[in-house]
Amino acid sequence: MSYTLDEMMTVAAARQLKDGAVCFVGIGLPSAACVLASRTHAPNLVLIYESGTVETAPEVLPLSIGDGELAATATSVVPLPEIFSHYLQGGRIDVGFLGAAQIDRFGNLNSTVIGPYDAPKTRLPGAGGAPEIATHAKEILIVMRMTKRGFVDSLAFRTSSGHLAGNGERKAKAYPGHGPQALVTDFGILRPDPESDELVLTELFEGVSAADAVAACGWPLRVVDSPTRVVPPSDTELETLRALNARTKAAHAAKVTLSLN
Amino acid sequence: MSYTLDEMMTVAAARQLKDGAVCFVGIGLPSAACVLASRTHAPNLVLIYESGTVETAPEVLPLSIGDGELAATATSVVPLPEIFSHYLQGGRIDVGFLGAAQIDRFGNLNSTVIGPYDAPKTRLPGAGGAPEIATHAKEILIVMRMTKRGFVDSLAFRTSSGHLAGNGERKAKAYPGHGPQALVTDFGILRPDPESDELVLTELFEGVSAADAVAACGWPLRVVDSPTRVVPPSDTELETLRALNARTKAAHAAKVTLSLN
Amino acid sequence: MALMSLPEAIRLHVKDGMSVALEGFTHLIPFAAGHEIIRQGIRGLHLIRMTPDLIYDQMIGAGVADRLTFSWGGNPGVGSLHRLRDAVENGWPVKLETFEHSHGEMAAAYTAGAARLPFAVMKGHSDNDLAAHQSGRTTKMDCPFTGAPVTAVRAVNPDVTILHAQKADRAGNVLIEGIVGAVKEAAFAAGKVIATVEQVVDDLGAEKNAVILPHFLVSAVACVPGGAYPSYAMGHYDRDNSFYIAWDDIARDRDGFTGWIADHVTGVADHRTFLEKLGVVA
Amino acid sequence: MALMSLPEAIRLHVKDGMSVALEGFTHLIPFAAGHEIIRQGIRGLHLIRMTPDLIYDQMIGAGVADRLTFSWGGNPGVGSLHRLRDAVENGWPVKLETFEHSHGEMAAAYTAGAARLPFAVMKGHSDNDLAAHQSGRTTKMDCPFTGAPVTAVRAVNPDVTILHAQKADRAGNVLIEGIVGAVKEAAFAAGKVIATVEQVVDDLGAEKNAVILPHFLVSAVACVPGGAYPSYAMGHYDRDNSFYIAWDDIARDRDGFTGWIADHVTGVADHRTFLEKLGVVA
Repeated sequence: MSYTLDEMMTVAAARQLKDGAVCFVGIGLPSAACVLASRTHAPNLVLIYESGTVETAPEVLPLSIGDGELAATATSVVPLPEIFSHYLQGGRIDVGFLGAAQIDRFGNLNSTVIGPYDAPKTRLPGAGGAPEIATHAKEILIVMRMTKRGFVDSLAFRTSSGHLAGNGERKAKAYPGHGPQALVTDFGILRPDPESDELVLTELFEGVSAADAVAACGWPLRVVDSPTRVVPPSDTELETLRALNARTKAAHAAKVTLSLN
Repeated sequence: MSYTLDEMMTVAAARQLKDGAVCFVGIGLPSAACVLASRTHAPNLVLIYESGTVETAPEVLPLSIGDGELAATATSVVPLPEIFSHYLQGGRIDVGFLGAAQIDRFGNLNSTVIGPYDAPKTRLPGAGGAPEIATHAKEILIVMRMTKRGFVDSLAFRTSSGHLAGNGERKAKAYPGHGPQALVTDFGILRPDPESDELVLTELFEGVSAADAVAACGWPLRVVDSPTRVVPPSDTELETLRALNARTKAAHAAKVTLSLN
Repeated sequence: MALMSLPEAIRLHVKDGMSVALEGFTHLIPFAAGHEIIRQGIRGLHLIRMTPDLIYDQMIGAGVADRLTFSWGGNPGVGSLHRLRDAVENGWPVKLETFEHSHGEMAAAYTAGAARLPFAVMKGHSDNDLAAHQSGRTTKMDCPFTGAPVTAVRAVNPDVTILHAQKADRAGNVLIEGIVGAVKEAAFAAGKVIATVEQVVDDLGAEKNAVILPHFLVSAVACVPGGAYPSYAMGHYDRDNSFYIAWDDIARDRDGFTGWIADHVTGVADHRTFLEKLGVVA
Repeated sequence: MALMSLPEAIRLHVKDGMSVALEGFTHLIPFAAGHEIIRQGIRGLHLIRMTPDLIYDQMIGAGVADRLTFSWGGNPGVGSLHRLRDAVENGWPVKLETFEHSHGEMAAAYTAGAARLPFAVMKGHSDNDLAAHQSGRTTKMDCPFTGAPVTAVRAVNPDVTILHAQKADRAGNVLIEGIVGAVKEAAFAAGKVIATVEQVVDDLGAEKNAVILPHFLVSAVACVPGGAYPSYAMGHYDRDNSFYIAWDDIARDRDGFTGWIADHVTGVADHRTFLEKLGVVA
């Protein structure tokens, strides 16, 4: 079956998730990847959203981080401060998903502002839970489309910590989590170099060359000697994902009516 | 109707409670006083136990601070840390009840140890929630039988803070709560002197003289010029209290059996 | 606690210049109360909310606030909050001073506020650029026992916290079911608490461990069915995701926004009329 | 999580010298697990519990512990814990070192432990004599923003927390109904969690906001009906207040106590036999 780059990215992200892992999930592509994984190779994946829904199993993807679907299908719903203190800071999260407006080669992220903080060119939504996720989840999975504006030499603002300045700085500072372990882009997958912590291209999607990726990236992208090819989405993966997206589209377009007294 | 000194103490303690007050209650006489008050002059009294039962209305008195009766009749049950942080330290408690093995003239209490801490003559149960109750409840009501061993010149160990060394020390230290406002004994009621904070005898039970009280107290007890007489328990108060105690006695003697699978 | 109308509750407890938290994390956002604040022309508020969401986009665009404490200011799954951005980037209609946190910091700040502590503590690993803009609100310190680095976050104590819930009983106990966010902490942290509810009932019929705000915490309860729309009230109505998507266009330019507020908020008497105007009442 | 027998769970996770918290505030005290620890002859434990209650009186008298962290050590509504006192006052059968707190401090210490913080903060007004005996566990400090005095309390992180609950599902999610005490915090603070439960079910059938410990927090679940007796499990059986009253005589002297333990704990195979011996099984 043919597929879009978005689908390839989602499938590639889903495959990073080991069965049984406890995931801290965000909305959008991370939700799609997690639900896809839990319906294919990782049926025991545990999904937790910052809204407090623990072990949720949505039938349709949430538009917001606190859609009713997430609560309705959760094993339990806990207060938000408990999610951040007991679950995230408490070290119970295996994998945290992050995205941002900007990323640097060490996986540090900006989702706060472009331009000076006090007179911003573009005011972005801000940190949300990203700083805590980036610090405490045992590993971080990042999904971002690669552009020169997004993949930058130097962040306009650092919202959350990846491998900091690299070369083991994060480890030296005894961060509880190990930081970004995979960055899924629309060209392929980047992983941290074991020595320098720099994110380097290790896997390429079908039909894309390493040179394409290097040309798209805003920093001088390093590529491993022989990048492997990512296996294209299987029919099962695509069918599962498309059915999920179709259910989601229908649900988000549904007319809401209130029966009031 | 004739009555016992225990009944008089309980009734006198109950009468200290204003309708609508939020009370932090302990087991024993404080529970009896609170339930009696809520069934006589203070139907809107709110009873909170440190076990987490909020707005409970027991039919029988609890033997322990976490009897099933307290949960079954509560509006809600919250985790214990929340009771201590949000309710007590959060300043939501109007009246806290305390008792102890020893008290001094400023309402400081000892429920920890007699003799040296590291080689105790008598190891008492310890602090429990008393330090936090004593600090944070807007006012403190203490109920203790007066004896020379219990009402002492100098505490063997200070477990919880009353008016400290008196003369406004507590106020100067900006304690959130105002400290002991009444001490109900088996002779009558002591209240803090507005200047010195010393607990002085202001009200006497029927059939007791101020000289009796002075003789029983381990510190040189001060008595106001004309102590008032406490009105003896009314028939309604006695009947309500006795019915409560009878229900309680029957309940605590009830045989527990387990239906196991 | 007193049962009263929403306009009364706002008039009695929300004054110009106050710090006000309308909380509810995606779920149970008190839209009706926010609209009533706009309708009453209250000014100079310091708004506090983890996720400003559409309700603060509307209130900020309507000019009720000049300060905002927050941790994530977007339209979830859709994009920007255009009115929030316009106020920050261009000072329209009022220059908005922002006090920005992460979610973890906000949760900790409310929790400290609820416990009447002056500050909360978080683990100290966060080498980001936010701290430089949080003077007096976060600081690094060391554990007095282990020397481990921690971050102190100043408590947040709103003058008034406003929330929406499913039910209140006649004594004023308020029952919240489903996603509760940081509402409980924001309520305990506040000087006053206003709750709008879907229904007032004789008996909450709640489990013992349900999330209930006790009546002695609550200053006013107003019965406002549909009061969370276009957010939602679990068990009553769903989140209107289509409205959240449509908001992106409505709020994109100043005139369109101003017209919408005039038509749907200041131009209507109450939330019921607002809902009927949108055609969402069954 | 693994479903296993109680003897297996204790053998696997509780070792000589560990710090172990058997929590449950009056309600859901894990007596069966405590007895199994006595039966297995484990020694040198550092026991942690807000209210030692009869279970620690039994364990301390049986010689399993040489350290105790606690905040109130009595037989509620009855009097002293004679075995605890004998261990503290006379070192029988083992000298017991105590680490003493108030309830508020213990709750804060567990909460910090659950959040993996090195310490917790409380408001700083408590001029008592306890602090002098808490070296390295409490200390005064000032708020870095306001200068207000606060008390820092070192976190408590047991090696193992053991609790009793009404239900677990087959995945190992554990449901606690009614008085929950500091069990949740003690569980999140622990290295390992063992839960005994009244029943293992396919579906917990719980409300969304119920108190549920997630399966990935729980190392072992053992099905032990009646496992909290003479404490209680709301919805299953009541607290046996008459046993608590009777304990005062049983524990008063060493010989009587030793005989009771031989007859009722070490001399029986399991908790079911213990309950049958006491004649409390319907």
